[in-house]
Amino acid sequence: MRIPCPLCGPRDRREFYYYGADDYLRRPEEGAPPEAWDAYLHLRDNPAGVTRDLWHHEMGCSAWLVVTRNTVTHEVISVRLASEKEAAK
Amino acid sequence: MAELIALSATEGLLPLTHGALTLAGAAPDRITSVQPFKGKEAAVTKALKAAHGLGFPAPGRALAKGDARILWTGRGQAFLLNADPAPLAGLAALTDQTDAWATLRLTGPAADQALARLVPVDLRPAAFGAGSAIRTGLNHMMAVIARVDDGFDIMVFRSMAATAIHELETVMKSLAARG
Amino acid sequence: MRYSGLKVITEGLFGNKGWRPAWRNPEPKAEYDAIIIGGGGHGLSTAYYLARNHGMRNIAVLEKGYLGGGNVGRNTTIVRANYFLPGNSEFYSHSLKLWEGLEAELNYNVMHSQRGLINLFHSDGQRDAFARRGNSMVNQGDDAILLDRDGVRELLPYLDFEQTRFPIYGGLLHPRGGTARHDAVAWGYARGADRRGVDLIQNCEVTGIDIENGRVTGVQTTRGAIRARKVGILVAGRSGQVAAMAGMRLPIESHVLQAFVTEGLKPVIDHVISFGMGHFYISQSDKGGLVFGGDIDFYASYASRGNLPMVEHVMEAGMTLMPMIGRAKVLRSWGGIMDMTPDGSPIIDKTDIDGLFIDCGWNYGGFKAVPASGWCMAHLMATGESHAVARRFRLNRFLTGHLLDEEGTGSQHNLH
Amino acid sequence: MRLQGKGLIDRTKPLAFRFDGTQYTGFAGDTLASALLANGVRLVGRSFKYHRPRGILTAGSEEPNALVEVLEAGGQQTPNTRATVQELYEGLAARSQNRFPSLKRDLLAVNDLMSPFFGAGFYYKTFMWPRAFWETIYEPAIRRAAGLGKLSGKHDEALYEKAFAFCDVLVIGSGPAGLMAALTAARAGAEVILAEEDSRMGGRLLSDAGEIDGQEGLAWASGVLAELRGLPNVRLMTRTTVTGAYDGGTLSALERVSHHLADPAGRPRECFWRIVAGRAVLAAGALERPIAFEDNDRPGIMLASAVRSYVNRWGVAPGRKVTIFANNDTARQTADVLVAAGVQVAAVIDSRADAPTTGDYRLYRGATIVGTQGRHGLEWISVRDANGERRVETDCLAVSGGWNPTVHLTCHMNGRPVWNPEIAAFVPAENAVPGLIPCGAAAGVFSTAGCLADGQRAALAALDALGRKAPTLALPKAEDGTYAIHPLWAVEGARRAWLDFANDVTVKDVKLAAQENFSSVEHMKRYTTQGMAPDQGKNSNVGALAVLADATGRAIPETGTTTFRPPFVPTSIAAMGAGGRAAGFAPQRFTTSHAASVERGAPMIEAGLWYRPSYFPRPGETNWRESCDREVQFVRERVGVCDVSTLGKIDIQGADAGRFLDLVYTNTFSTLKPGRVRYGLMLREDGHVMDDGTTACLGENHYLMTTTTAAAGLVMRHLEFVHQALHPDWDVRFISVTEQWAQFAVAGPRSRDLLNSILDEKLKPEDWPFMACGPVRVGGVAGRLFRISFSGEHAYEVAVPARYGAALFRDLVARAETMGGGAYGMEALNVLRIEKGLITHAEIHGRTTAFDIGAEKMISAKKDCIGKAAAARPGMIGPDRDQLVGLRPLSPGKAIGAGAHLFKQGEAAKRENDQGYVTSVCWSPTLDSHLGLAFLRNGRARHGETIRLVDHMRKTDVLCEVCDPVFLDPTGGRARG
Repeated sequence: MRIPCPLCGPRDRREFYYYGADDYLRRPEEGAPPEAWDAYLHLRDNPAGVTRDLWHHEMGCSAWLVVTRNTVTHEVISVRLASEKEAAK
Repeated sequence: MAELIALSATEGLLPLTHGALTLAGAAPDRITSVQPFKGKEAAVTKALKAAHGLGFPAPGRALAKGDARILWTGRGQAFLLNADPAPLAGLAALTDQTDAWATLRLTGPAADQALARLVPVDLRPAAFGAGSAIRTGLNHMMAVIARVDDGFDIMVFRSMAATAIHELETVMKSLAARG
Repeated sequence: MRYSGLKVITEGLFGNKGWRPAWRNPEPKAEYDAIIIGGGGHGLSTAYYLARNHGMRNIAVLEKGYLGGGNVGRNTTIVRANYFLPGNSEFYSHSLKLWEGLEAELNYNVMHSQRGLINLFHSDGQRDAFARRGNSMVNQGDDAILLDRDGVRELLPYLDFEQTRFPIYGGLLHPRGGTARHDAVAWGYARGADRRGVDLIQNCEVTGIDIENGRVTGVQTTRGAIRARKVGILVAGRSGQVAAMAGMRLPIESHVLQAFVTEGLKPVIDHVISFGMGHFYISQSDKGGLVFGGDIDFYASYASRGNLPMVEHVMEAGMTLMPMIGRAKVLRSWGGIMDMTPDGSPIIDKTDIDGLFIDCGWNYGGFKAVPASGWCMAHLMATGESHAVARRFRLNRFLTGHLLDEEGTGSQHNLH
Repeated sequence: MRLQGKGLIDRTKPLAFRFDGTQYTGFAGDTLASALLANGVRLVGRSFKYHRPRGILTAGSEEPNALVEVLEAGGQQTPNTRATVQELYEGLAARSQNRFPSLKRDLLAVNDLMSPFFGAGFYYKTFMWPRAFWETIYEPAIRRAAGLGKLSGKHDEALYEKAFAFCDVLVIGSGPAGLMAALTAARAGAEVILAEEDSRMGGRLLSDAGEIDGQEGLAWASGVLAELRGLPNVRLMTRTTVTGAYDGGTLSALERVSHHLADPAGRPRECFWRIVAGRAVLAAGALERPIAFEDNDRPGIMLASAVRSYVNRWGVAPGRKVTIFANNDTARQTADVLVAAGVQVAAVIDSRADAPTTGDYRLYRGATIVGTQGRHGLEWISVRDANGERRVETDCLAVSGGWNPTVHLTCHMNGRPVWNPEIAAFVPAENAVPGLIPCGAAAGVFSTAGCLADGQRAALAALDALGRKAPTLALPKAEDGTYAIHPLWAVEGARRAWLDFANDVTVKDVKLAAQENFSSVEHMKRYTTQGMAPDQGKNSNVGALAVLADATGRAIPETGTTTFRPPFVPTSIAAMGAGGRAAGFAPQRFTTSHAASVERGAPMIEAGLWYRPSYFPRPGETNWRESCDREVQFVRERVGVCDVSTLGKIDIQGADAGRFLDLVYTNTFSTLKPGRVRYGLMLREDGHVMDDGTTACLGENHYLMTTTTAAAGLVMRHLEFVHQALHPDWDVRFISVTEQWAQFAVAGPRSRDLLNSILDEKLKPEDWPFMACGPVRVGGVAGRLFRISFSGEHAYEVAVPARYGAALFRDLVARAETMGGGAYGMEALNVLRIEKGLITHAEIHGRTTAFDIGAEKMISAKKDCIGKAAAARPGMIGPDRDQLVGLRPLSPGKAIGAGAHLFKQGEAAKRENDQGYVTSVCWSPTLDSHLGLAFLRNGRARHGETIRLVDHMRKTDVLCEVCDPVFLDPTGGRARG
């Protein structure tokens, strides 16, 4: 599996650390109800198909990436830096 | 009062030659990590230009002027080699990294073939030509790899120098045996 | 038809013409008392125990493919009861006891082989952690022996004891741990359930769950609608998709776990062994293949196949631990889809919908749980109450913080 | 026997080799199989289950029968080596396997007589009684009988290698299609890798006669190869089998670098390649398949294509009187090859009633073989046709049941091949693996002309996809015959007809599976074990599927598809795990003081990839405890030195650095003044403790965070996440400086004196209160000093750039020794911190909350922090939690073990009564007692209670008093003073 890092170009999967679904980007505000935290930390859509998840180019440029990919085919559709705002659809 | 003697990261381990490949130490006099502060990217480039004739390198690139070099080493980060970082003060987070890295220079005609046994990135001349510098893995350890005239500079964490040298020597020997 | 050595001989003498189907191929009925979605190990054992322990007869198991086609047929076949935390201890202990009587219970040889499982440790800290676990096992009534380096060497002389990266300090021996023939477990429960009247319906995919006024009324399938007042979801690897049919979002992320088997070799590894400094565990099947595996590939996946970095990691671990296996050649690799939960422990619980139950989240420890999972899920579906040994496997424990995190790696799904 | 004037062997280079102890001679260019056949050896192995005598079936890596152990000097051996792949070298020694005592007289051949009872799945139905016999009698017997070759049991000391390669086009296979594809891509300027499993390029051209462009096919291939060899953009790899197709255009390949050499002379044995290709062309050809008939497994029964290979490529006649049995047109081709080579063709048996008549040999049309004889090798066969049954004497039977395209790689990403009734075979599904383009015989194109054209088509498609212009090459002219086949899978009425030779699965087994309703193809395979043997089902999958289809009254496509998973050929663990041997599994990290510690005799122990000294023995000390006690004592009484460089150190700068630290730590750091250090607790977002450590404020907006050794990488990743993913707009930058600084703890009442002896300027006590930090100079070198303590003593940590680490450590230790102190190791460090109730990852084991360690007040109420919300969940706090306590045995001399569990006094040691567990223990020379840290249910409320500690593992049962975890100096006066 290869992931096209926006900074480094396509790199082997072994350079990356996987975290989980991009739900982790939407951290609840302080004081949010427990259910919001449960959803943030635990509950997942977990699609069999296109998903967005977070990868860290740990053995590379250290960028956190938002990867849009297919969990059934492993096709990588697009990648952006987590630090950059999502491009307008 | 103490008197401290300096030891290099590769003390007693280098140089090595097997077949047409040579591995030698190539430690720069000084390594400073340069991480421009928010909104200061242009100012950093300008200051680097003015002070050392360099700029802030694009991802995957290195710049050189005389002995001074600057290698891109990651997101928003570059290593300034053999140059005084003082002109960048206030513009970038500056961190001394001189002692944090062991710098190995692998030279010889099949140097890219040797690294192909340890590095998961295409390092052949067409893909990784002059002025290239990347951060990737050297087998299980993180490394900064830069193209130099007749080979590669490979920077690994100082504590892992022995492992890096052992692994490089293994592939050098194997390539030499293959002929 | 009862299986026995004598039967094998008499059938052999008469051309093996008399063997009858291991199970029927029934057409789905319009209504059942209970429907089990998923014809894997857990689904089949649940159906079996619903019939056996709770006298239910009008039950259907709906399987979208073939029986035992999921993880029960794609694993490294390890059976053990070596947990630390209360909640897990009693459950897996119960499961192991069921394993120990399974052949007699099912009249099917599942080749449960208690050859002993050894978890190696490589530092003082790991030794203490394994001692803690071993004490839990003994407190639970199971068996555990802490071996020092020489004790390990005596049992496993072929390990590389000179290796300096992660030297072997010792191991925790679980004598009653071992392996079983994975397919046979599914087939044994299938045959047993069928003999007790359960309809095993293959090639029948559930496409919807019917809910009226907060209670389940049946399911939609590719073979038509089927009514039932009780529906159990036991579809590891697809739990999220089926739960979504009932409007639920689960604390599960699906990951691929690869495993490997080598060509057949004469007996060389007599135990189940696990490395403590990188995921690697190995045993030798009765056919002679070395069966081994490692960690999940770490990215969410439904592909049932993995990639090279984990393959290489597993092989490297093998080479550092027991370099005598270097010349063994890997014949086949495969990948299973694991329900990974935020604490690495499973869920056997009611849902907010009356009559709808769920058994999921087995991470990659589901195989050994097959008997107890079925036992407890059947208990829950029949009585509406959690079984005593599964009472901590609650769906809401992440919300409340009553976690069962053996590894202590936290809420990140893929770290267990 | 050898055929004169034939074969691509070098008759000037004879090679001596041994098989089962007998010496033979072959030639350079031989495989072990061809050399054995040349020496008239037909019996090569024994089958898996019935121990039937077996010979050589194929001439390739798909061989199911001729598996041998290749022996090496020193007792190493490689089991299950395909004699058909193993190249001959001088002195090669091989041994047959799965037989006892000898290949000819194998006692377990008795299994063959028991075969009626050993049908598919018989073991599921028996061996159940008595229960205790399974592990003691039945299973050991089954295990001994099963398995094939033997591992030596010795460490595999050979060199293995892994490598990466990158190219535009990877061509897999070098037959006509592969060569044409490679040539087309190469001439277009693409970077090409041509990988060939065989030791020579050419594919079937090495074995089958035929002209291409007016010359012998092989000559044409040589011309193409010469051109390719001369191109800088082409890499030719022989002995390289592409084993797997993975995501993103990555393919794996196994190169047998030195299997063919008597002395590898420093070369690796194998190299495992990871090839990243823009496009891959699958030109791996097709595999001939057998036909199932009565006793079709005797030595001497071979695939027809293999017979042609042995004749043409190796100049070996596999028999004196050869018969041919086929259901397709290749029967004639095989007969012609044999006749041309001067080998007698006893008969051609063509199952097709309309088989064309040709050649000067007896042809049976519409005929089948209904029996064979010959104990250790074929002697005669029974042929049945419309005229009845007759016996034909023959010592070699060439069988062709048609061809299966080599679709394997196209299945590696769950692609299912498609049934093509025209050739009665599965062909690759369209785009089954993205970027992998099947062509030639692998795509079901079976003529040479067709393969050439298809190879070019595939290359053009690859080039087009890569956006490259391609020149049009004139296609070479070649034979463009048709391939007519009438499927015949199994001859009816056979008592025992093998489908899967390697696993001894017969037609009857498949039918029995169907009879017992194991009628899905997956059930059949699993029930019969068909396809799970060393040939990975290459010879049997399609046949077994066809028999199952027949038995269940379904068509083949309806019954299912055959599928394959990586690797394409069995691949050694050593190759895929190359580099992992010995210390290669993970990098070794050495501190700057390593050599000095080793010189002092300190055992070095692994700690988060680092090596740290356990203790520093002195002459006269007989065990570690004596050394440890002494080291603890001198730290408590005088001064000790310890290398703490392995702790993670992160340099943090920027205008938002303080705010950032406030978010990642439970407590507040934005108020920390320059020159001050603060202890911080870090939670995971799930509310459990992630790590702890101190952070120093070095200047305005400039901090230095320390982490534990184990969590350094984890914390760095976490900081990057919090910054990049949650607050990318915050102006904060960080970088690890762990490696930049060598850092030493100097601890003990005389630590200041020791430092004053080496620092360029003496420390003024008023400038250096507890938790102060600042720059210092040591011998002119700029360093840093932190007044922090992990021992509870007055202590410092001094840091210098790593190049000076070795010198500073030696100097500090030498000076400490003159003061009655010295270096202390991990054991003493551990005692010192336990005495003070300080936690490490033994306590922060991932299930620990701030509440559990009594640090809930460190979670600031005034601000948010990572993990704050989750830490407030009801299950994470309260009296049901296990809380950190200290334990002292009622008899101080009673040893306690970490990992013991706690029970109320008088209660039985069982789970229901479990009250907690011990995490850390030590002997405290300071307090003259064993001490323990433990987590005890509601423990903070139970100080003073007597608790029972039971350690079944170490057989101890001790009563302890529960106390505060801080055993020594609870007010902290020593560290502050």
